[in-house]
Amino acid sequence: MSELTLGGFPLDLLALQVVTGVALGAIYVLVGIGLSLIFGLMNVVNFAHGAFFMMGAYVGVFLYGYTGSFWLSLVAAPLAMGLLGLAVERVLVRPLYGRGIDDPLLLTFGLSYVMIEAVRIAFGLTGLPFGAPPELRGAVDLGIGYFPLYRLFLIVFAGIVVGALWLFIERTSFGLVIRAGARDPQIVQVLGIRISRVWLAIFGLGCALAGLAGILAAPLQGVTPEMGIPVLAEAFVVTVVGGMGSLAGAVLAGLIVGIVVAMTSLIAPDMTKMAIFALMALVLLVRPRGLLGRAGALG
Amino acid sequence: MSAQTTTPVGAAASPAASPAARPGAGRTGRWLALASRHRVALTLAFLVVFPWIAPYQALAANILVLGLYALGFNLLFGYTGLLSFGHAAFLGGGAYGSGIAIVHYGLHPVLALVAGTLLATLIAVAMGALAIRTRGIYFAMTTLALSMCVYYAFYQAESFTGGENGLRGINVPSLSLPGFRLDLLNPTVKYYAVLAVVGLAVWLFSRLLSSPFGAALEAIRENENRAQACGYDVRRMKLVAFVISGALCGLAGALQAIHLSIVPIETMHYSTSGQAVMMALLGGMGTFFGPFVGAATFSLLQDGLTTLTSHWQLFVGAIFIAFVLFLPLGIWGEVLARLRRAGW
Amino acid sequence: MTGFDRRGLLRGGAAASALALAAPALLRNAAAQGKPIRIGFPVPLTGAFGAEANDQVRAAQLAIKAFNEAGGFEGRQAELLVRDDKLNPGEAATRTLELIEKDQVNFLVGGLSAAVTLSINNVARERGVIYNSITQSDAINEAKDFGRTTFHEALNPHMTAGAVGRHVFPKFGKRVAFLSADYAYGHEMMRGFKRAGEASGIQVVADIRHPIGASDYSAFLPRIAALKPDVLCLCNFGRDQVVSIQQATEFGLKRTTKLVAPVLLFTSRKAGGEAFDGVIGGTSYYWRLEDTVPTAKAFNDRFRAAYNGAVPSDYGALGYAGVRSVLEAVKAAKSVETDKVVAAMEGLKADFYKGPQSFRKCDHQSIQSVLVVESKSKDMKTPDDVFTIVGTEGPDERFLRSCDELGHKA
Amino acid sequence: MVSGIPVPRAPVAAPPILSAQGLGKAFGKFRALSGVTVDFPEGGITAIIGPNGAGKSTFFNLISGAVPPSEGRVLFRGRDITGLPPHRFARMGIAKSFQITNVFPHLTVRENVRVAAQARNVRVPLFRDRSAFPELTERAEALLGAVGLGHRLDRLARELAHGEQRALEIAVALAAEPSLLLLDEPTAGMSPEETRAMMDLVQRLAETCTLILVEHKMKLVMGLCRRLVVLHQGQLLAEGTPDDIRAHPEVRRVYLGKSA
Repeated sequence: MSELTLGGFPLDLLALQVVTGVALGAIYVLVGIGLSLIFGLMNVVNFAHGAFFMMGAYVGVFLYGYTGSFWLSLVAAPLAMGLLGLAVERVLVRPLYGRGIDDPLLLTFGLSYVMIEAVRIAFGLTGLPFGAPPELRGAVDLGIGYFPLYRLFLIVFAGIVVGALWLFIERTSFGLVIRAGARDPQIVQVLGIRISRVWLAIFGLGCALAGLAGILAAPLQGVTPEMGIPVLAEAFVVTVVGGMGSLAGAVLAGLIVGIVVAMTSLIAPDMTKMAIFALMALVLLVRPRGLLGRAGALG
Repeated sequence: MSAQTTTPVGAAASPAASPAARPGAGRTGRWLALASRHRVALTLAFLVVFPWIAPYQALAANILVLGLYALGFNLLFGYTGLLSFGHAAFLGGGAYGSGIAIVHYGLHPVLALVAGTLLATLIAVAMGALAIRTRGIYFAMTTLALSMCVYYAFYQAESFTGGENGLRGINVPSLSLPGFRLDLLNPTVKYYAVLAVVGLAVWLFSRLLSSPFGAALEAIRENENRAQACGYDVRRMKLVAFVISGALCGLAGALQAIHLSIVPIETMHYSTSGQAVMMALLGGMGTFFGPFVGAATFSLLQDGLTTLTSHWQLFVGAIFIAFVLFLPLGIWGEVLARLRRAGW
Repeated sequence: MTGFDRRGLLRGGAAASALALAAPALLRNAAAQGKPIRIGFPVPLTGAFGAEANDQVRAAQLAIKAFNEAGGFEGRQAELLVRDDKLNPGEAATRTLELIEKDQVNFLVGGLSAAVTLSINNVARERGVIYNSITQSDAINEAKDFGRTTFHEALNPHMTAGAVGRHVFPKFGKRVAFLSADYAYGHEMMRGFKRAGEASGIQVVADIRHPIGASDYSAFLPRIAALKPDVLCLCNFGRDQVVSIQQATEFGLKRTTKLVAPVLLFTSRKAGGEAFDGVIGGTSYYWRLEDTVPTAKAFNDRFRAAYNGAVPSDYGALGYAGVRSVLEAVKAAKSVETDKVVAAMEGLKADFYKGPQSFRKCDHQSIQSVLVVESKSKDMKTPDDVFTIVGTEGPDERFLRSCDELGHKA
Repeated sequence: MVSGIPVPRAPVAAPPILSAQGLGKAFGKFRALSGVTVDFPEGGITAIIGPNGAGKSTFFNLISGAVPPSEGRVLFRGRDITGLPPHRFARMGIAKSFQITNVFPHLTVRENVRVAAQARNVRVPLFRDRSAFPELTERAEALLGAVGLGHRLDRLARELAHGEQRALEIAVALAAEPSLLLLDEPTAGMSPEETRAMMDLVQRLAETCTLILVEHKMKLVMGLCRRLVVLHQGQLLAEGTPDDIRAHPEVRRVYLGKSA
């Protein structure tokens, strides 16, 4: 342990705490991006996002039980949730286009009930135990202290996913449509693109990301039918703090929220949960559209 | 509506874009006009007989209180067009205010109701002053965040609020008023005592809606920019509506505290705010009687399904989905629309 | 239309309320003889503790069945009215009102979280209905919430944490860290440990509170890991316990530190899996008690027979005992009247399923043994064989908080 | 101030009711309007014209208080009103009609105007009935009669035809009893008959209050208005009487030259 301290805490510990925060943030980022994309582009408040997260985790854990391959689960969970997302958009959400913002909100709220209960019926009330796969177990010495290998993997993997997503949005023609849509939805119309297809794809992509975040979070806490409920609230905070529809905003906000949680846990643990909401209130009052939000998408 | 061509879900991000926000849609026939004129009397008439229809009186009283909660919420959501996710802070503020007044200060229950309403009003003034600067979904999120800050503040103030364990001991076995005494352990008497207060609130609410202020709120809901261009100080009026809405929800909370004799910390959680949204939408937002229909449906549905199956949430969820898809005006909104079409 | 005016409405209302006032009295008269003895049973069938609650219901039904098969009481059969409190105190209060006002139950048993049990107790106490709580929290035993109709069948955090502490500290070391859920129940468990630790002279190296319901503990763990304590007491419950143990394992704490929990639930262990290996905790009941206690064997066998060979969980056993205590008291009192049953419960000396137990007079806390168990995932006889009983602390009033401490005047 | 182009200044008889002084607006890097200084005389109609993208709507939004300027000031009867909230504009007697139809869609036609008339009464009592103010309803009905909607009182605003909605919007604007009425392309999207009816209405309105209107179709306003203000590429190109403008060489080049 080093001799240096800050506010009574050794610097090593503070540094380790930041790494912890980034690992926490990695999950927030992945959940937040999906919610933010759906929100920013479609103006749909997806209250079932937490349920997609939870179901993704269950699908992954279930498959792991059969195949024993975490990597396969890592592919299958987002794929399954993406497909489910496509179906949900096509069948349930699409009829609501042109109605108020509260209709999809209520619908996805109802959907989250159905999804959670379906999982309870299929997998029981208690939840399933799940730990990190053998190849990612153990702790690594970072020089400032030991840190679980799995959480390091989480940071790297989330970084790769975000990078791939960024390339997809910045470098592909579909990404161009997304960017245009986030800035001004009418432009997309002018470009002569079937906007309904874009929305379908966005909803699927968002749900797939939620599912991916779910299976990535499973080794940290096991899985239960209720695991998505607190995540939904946190994802909302990330979305709002970052600015709806902004990829960079979600990444920035996810990391900020993660680090804020880690730091308050160290300094004033009883304020940890309040800190998230206080942060959100503060950001909204200073920058009503979030840190990187733009005027435009929402009236 | 040009909403279809911009974002899928109304670019206005306000309930005005939704067809449900149309209390006055269609021309009103003679009977509906008459009913509308006597809406307070008709609402109260229903509530007077309600405990004889409800499965049990405690649930009836719950529905009464939740109806008032949804009514207060509806002033902001249905009539002003502001979607708040922070109304639990007012319900909880009213509940804790009256509960603390009784448990810690031994106040008379009637004074405790006033204290609870006042506390909720104060919270509404503070939250409103901050939140009213934002619009649309950001307003919803700001109110949510602020209400959660209130939640944690009450959570931490354990010596006053009981923290996680909730506030207990709000026992009001009887109510002495000048001239008579009510036995509140008798569920029927308790129901009608609560109804007396709710009735008063419903009457005030109706007066408010018919006032020029009510007209101005509707104008703001319909078209905020136009209302502003007409000379309405929209921000101030929104704030006033926010505070009145908070006060009504606070009164509901104060009644709930006395009815249940406890205040759970969950009262202030944002899921309770979500409940207000659900009840208002189920019943029919922007309709006078809708909140009570919504509260009754919400509670009866849960109560009934719970006794049938432990997987009641599956059915509640599915029913919500069906409502959104097929009954977007809410139950009461749909009833009114049909009667209107039939020329009533 | 003006004919149908306010006056008419008022008259109707008055008539209606007169009828309503008379109705409960009429019902009560009819209810007196030959009607079943009704026990209201509010438990969280849905919500995070649904599995535990379902087990409670199954075990409680067993107690009812046994009572009825033995002829009931003066020809009156017992009946269990199960209600889902959804782990929500408001719902619990409403359901309790329903059970008392509409269903006219004679007794109440149930509750799982501290807030819910306090809520049920508050409603029942005001209406003079006996309530036998089966939660792990004993907040209702404190003078502020206690009523003469309040009983607590389960262990309390002070007893379990104390028993575990007395077992663990001498064995594993004196440098102790605490990670506690920041609410009354968590604080109480921590006090139980600390008091037990005073005797062994423990040194508290960290005392960290986490918010209840936290889904991640990683932010608390590096600090604890850096201190390398001998023992880490996790003063939390249910899901919090599962996740914090899993993540403490992930952060490698087990290499240097013994993990200890005041209450180690059968269901939590099953949900937590291997991560629980080596964790020591307390419990009121574990089915392997049948190896040494005959009444436990009898109870398990009845349970197995009724439910396809399943064994009862700790919570299930409490559901059984809670109902059984009330019904035994009815038999002893030869009455269902509240006062007589209260007196009978106070005098009850029983061995239902785990050895002797009785209620303390001042606060109606059940005095019974505490088991200290260690979690395992190897050498299991059956998939349900998840613990080893490493110690037992017999029923002794010394291990309870004193009546004085709880605010009861002698 | 005005970037180098000589502007022929017509003599202004009365003191101006509204003055723009060096008004400009930038959206990020894009300057939609810069350095526009112009006075609007009391009475009659002044039209703001210019080709597409000239900055007419931006200018309209700045002088009507809908959008705060990035630079410059707006004076109403000599008083600086720059940056005041929109409702203060209305209370001072400045009413406006938007380019996009902007009424209260789910209120009846009568209620649309009644609620606008009510806004003049700054205090809005909380617990008195609307019916306690019959004069507001009378005024609403009179105004609706004047704009030709007397037969539509109980319809919902959204059920009206496009032209009728524009007329309703003008009645809503007039309900505030303005001394200055700002109209943004009042005939946009109208059929020839609707356009004619609207221009008749505009002419009648000019007898009671000062009108400033933005118009894309120059021919429509030439015969109608007393003065014209021409914007081009975000700057003031010319101002003066219709004759002055017709004779202005720059205007002929950039505007008439193209459209004629």
